[in-house]
Amino acid sequence: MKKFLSIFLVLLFVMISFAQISLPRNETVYVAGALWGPATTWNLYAPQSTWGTQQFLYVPPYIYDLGTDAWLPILAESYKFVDSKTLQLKIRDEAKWSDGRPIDALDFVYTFNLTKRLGVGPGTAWETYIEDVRAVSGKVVEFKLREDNVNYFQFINYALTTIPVPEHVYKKIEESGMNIKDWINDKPEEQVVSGPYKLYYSDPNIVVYERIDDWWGKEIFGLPEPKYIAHVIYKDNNSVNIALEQGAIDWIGVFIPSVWELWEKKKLPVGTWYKKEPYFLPDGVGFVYINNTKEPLNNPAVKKAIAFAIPYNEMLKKAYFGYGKQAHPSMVIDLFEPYKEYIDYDLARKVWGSEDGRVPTDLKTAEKILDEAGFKKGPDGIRVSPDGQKLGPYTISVPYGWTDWMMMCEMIAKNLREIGIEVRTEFPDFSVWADKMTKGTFDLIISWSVGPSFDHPYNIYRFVGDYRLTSPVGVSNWAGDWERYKNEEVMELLDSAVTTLDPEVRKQAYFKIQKIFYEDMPSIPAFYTAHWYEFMTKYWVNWPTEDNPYWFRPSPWHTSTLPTLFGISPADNPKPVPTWFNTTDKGGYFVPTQKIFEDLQNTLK
Amino acid sequence: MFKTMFKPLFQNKKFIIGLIIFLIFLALGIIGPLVYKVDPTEMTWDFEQPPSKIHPLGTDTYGRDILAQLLQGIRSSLYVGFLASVISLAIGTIIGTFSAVKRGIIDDLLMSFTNIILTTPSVLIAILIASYLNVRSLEVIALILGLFQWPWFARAIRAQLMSVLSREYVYLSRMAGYSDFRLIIEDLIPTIATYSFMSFVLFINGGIMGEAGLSLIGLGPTQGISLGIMLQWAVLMEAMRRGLWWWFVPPGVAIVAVTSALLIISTAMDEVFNPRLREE
Amino acid sequence: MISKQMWKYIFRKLIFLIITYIIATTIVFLLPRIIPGNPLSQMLASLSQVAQANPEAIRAAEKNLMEEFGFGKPWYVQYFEFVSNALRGNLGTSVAYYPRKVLDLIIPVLPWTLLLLLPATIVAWFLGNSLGAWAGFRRNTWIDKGVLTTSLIVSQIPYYWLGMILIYFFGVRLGILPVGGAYTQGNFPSFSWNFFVDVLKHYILPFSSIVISAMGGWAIGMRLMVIYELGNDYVRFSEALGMKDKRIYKYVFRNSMLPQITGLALSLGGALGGALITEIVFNYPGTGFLLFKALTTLDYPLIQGVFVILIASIYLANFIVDFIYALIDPRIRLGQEE
Amino acid sequence: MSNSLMKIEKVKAYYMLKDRYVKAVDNISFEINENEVIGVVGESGCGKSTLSNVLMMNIIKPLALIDGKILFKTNGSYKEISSLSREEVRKDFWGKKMALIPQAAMNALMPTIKIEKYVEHLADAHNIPKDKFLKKAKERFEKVDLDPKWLKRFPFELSGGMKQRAVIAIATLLDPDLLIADEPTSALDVVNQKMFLKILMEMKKQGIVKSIIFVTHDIATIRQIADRMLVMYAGKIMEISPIDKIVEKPLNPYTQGLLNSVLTPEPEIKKRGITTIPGAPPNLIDPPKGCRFHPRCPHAMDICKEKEPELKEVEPGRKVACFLYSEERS
Repeated sequence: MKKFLSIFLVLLFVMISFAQISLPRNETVYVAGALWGPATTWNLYAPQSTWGTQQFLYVPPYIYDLGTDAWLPILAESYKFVDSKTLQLKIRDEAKWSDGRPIDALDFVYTFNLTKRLGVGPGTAWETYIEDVRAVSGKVVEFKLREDNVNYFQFINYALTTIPVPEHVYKKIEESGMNIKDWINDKPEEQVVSGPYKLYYSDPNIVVYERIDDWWGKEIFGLPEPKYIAHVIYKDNNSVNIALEQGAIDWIGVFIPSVWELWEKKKLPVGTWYKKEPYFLPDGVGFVYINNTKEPLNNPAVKKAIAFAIPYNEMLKKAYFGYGKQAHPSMVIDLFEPYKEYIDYDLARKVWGSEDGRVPTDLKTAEKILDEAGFKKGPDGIRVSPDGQKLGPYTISVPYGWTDWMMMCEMIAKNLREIGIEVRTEFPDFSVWADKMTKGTFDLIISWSVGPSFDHPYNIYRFVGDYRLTSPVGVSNWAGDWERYKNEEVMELLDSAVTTLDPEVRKQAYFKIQKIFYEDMPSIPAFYTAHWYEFMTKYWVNWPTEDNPYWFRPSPWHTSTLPTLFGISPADNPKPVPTWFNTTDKGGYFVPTQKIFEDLQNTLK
Repeated sequence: MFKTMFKPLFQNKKFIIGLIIFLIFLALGIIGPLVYKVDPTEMTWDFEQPPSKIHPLGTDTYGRDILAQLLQGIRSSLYVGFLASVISLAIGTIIGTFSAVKRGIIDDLLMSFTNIILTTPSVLIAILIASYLNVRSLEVIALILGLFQWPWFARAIRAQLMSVLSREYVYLSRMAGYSDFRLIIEDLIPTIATYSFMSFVLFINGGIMGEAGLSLIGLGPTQGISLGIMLQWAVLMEAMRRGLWWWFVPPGVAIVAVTSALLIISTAMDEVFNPRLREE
Repeated sequence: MISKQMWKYIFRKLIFLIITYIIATTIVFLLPRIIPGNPLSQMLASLSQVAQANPEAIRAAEKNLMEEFGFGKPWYVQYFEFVSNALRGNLGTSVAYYPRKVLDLIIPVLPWTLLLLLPATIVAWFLGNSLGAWAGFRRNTWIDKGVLTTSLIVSQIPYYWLGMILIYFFGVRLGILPVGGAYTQGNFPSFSWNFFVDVLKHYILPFSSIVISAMGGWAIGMRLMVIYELGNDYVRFSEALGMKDKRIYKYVFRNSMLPQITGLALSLGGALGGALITEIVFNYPGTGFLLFKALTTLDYPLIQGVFVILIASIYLANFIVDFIYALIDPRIRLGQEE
Repeated sequence: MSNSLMKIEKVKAYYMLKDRYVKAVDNISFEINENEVIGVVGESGCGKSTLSNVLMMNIIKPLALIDGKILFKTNGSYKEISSLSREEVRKDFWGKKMALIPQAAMNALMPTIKIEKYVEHLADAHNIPKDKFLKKAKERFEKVDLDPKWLKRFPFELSGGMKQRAVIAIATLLDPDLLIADEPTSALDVVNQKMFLKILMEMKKQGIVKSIIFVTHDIATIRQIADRMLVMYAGKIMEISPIDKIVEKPLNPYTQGLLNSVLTPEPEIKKRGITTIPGAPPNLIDPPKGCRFHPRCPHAMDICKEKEPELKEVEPGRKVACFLYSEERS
């Protein structure tokens, strides 16, 4: 016993003599909600790299800004269209890897070629749209459009946003005989990065990035204020939010029930984008997908009736805490000013008969539509199609545990039963649900689609309406068109939108697609999903909000979130947002998308 | 026989207390939803209300009535418990009896199998099975739970039967030419009936607790409402952080009350029927 | 000291455990494969949300991953590969945490689980048995009644619910104890006094919730065992020979504890399940957390890996306890099984 | 009667239950002489075992000593142990003055320690130097025909008969005056039984123990070793007599019935054949009025239903509680 005691005392003494290691709170931004498990890899050649790799460690030539619909040049100094099929990027002269080697055109070429060789990595599948990538000179890289598959949106997207990796580092790995995909890149001292941060420490509980104080971009952008970015790995929202209430996290990207309680009731220094409903920016469009291969569910009248029967506002309020708005039936996110021009409001108003063209919840109209289409109610209250097929039983399903969507399903099913469509809810585990969704064997599901982007609404029309993205029923497919909607005309219109450089032609194509969609109702855009983003102002202020909207993708998990870190400043030393957060015409760095397309168009002249 | 068996039970204070508590909850589960006619899935506009006149136990995040959920939950949890218990009991009895009566290699094989299940962390395997079943009904959950709690019962049954079998009257019935099966039914089962009943009671507990545990990590039934599912929803909606005690306290109290009541019943039965524990 | 019979006993136990282990791991391997489902779906789903603009990228990734993991091969080929790799200490590559090796993911978190599971189980076992013995020796006194009644109720409190209540009360209401994690965020594991205290503070709630809910069961069992033992002839004989109560209680305690040791070995599997769920409730960075993640992402290799290692640890612990039991109980040591 | 080792005077010991009591030992008086073996017989549930507890003052709730005196002779004078508490008796008398060989003595040894260790603990309990006591134990082991090497073994390594002998050796280690053997032979085979009895008698002969109370339902055994026989029925002494006389001519009808129900080698009993006593022993919570045996007695008279017979000396050394031998019959 005595022996143990003395050993214990010695141990204690030894322990006391070592100092505690911890991060200085004032210089650290604590993050939650972007990482839910142990860190994986800091190598971009993996299907998913650890959070931070794409965000802070490796930076792209340009980052797209939603608010101004413009591009922030990071690695690139400028772009130039040599002709309508050739784009040149000029890499900044200052741009250096963290080991001091310059970032040059050959790094780009190497990256693109490596991705093509491995089938995964930055700019996966770029070869679909880009013919060739080559170095024109040390700092100039050139991209050639694939003429047999012209898609200006994808061309620009791949060229401007593909993140280069350091060739001299990767070459060495390749030479060592290691499979590049297995390289973890987890040694802070060996990391060679292009961004303002690099890995400082990681274990299964936390990942910490440290600022590189002599980052090459210091003169251009300044340094981001936080010395450390620490992501604590929590198990679930619950523990994240407890930590938030205790003032332990500064930057969050999770769903919080009744988020307003935090500042209204509990008086915590917490905020979201909006102070009032819907509190969060939209992140994409949530759909009620209807299987277009199932008779008589695929009857446009039935789909239209379903659209009228969904209790949009009630379900958003009850199940979604009012965090989203009803989606516009055109599928265009009309909360961002630049996209509004793509909506044919006149048409929408005419078709749906409401002020802004949104589909009203109106069971009577729904019943009328079904009645007119010849669906008669049977004795059990279930409608039967003119050729004798029963409307049901169908299932509406979302993964188990996705509580908000589960509630929505319940409410939709209830209303559908009221108009004579027999629908039950079903909540299987995620993988099963996903299996049904991607194989096209579901009846009705609620699921995501795509979100705001510089090619919006092309991206969403393509995702929902391009049959070429999908596969036959029974074959798994993640790329898009889960509901298996097929319409040649829509495909042609989609192609015309990306091959033209005339904005008016493109707009008209969108208008036409809207007209077709209103008739065919491939699926129903139901609501805008929320861009989860909360912040605490105890240690860090100047977070982007509705009143201070300098960056529109402020959630920590978003791949374009980097500029947020340049905007925030310590609470005890607030600084204004850098002036470069603005479009070029207003003295900032942001190049409007419109200008890029104008430049492209000018090459034709 | 019943009179002599059950009379002393009803003189045991513990048994009566346990039984009363259990019967109350059984009644809540069976009659409750019929009397308190509120749809537990109906979403009202009263979100997260503390207990009030309209909602005696308050409401959850989606405005669903907690009391209605609780009553439904008690019903489902008891159902899962009973079903799991019946399954465990059946498997345990069959394996234990077979082992004891057949002896020899069958005994060896069955007992090895039993020991394997006994030593394997069954919770893990149950979790594994549950996670691979896509749509899980209450019955499926009961089956999963029932599949893993029988081993010690089988062993006990075997041991008891072995000692009973060595007694004289069994020897006599063997001499009388009864088949093994008839032997089991007529002579042996009654002697282990009390023991089985006690195990039955404890298996119900195992079922109720198991369901709640699986539900809490999202592997419970994917349909319906049970006490475990209520707890899971409470966790998902962060009831603890947000101080919604009326949401996560009642299901837990119900679980503890039902299972303790059953445990007390079984303890009391042990005291009454077990000669070594009987008080003079 | 160790007799031939005992070696035989140990050897038999070992063989049995190895066979059991092979069966258990085979089940763990086969189960996921019998039931259809795409292990890549979670990853593809998040890819499809991240790489929104590039449908082609998603498609390429899907193809790439299917080949990478070889899920398309027949199950026996996969099984053979799994076993031969496992024997070489390679449990494969995680899907969700690709390209991390399963073993690299498990090893850093395993100590936390053991740190929670073993002390809590042993303390619960020890406290429960002491309490039960105390009650048993004082049968029918208010102490006995108090201990029994409390145990009957407390043993039925699900540990996770107890955990929730503890979190609500100590963490949220009183705010005196941390409610999750193994140490304060931003601290890095180090050999320092502060860190030690910090870990201890985070340890209290999960540890107590396991100890409290597991204690009751042991107490009930031990009380019964003591009552049984007290009725034995050696007690009466020793009393009649004028031995003091203290000595007799020691005898009874010793003899009652022996079956409880075997009970401890058998309960470890269940205790592990409990610890895993407790870890989830308390956001404790152990294997439960990892398993939970692996299950929700359907990460076959990781699930297999966690199970293979956890079951092995349980069996190892089981074996150690059996070994200790054999050493303590002369009946086994000298080759006389009950 | 100054050579009595123990005097039991009008002892009543009841099990006190909530609202009733079980009269397990009801108004019993007798003496245990020095240098004698008393055999106590009776059907199960007649109070035999309670009697042995009462003799040792091993009174644990719910058993309570209601009335009467128990005197034990120590150092030439009688000590009233019934006025002491159980703990006091246990401290001063148990082991040293009186020792018990429990039922199924096979399991009487602490199973998981070596016998030697147990002996050491015993020395400890009585403040005797260990080595001295161990030496004594070795001698005692030899005396009971056991190799002293067995002291270094665990009880379960010994065979049944060996265990039994070890128990006697240990029970008599402190040279108690009175040895109470509570059905010690019931689990033994005939050979071991004989051996055991032989050793027991040897102990007495050598003066290691003075007197022995031998509780059993096996009359044949008693016949072999006992000097006197005490017949109990329903908490009462029915008859107490020298063994020869009682076997030759049992007086009390219950004794008659008891002897008749047992196979014995005695020709006179054999002649009478084996019969059983009809009926079952009475419920001791509410025993029959009068003589407790009357509902089963073939000779029951009216008075038997009304009055309780007293234990009276009918011949020198023979006491019977029965109206058949009393003038009170009417």
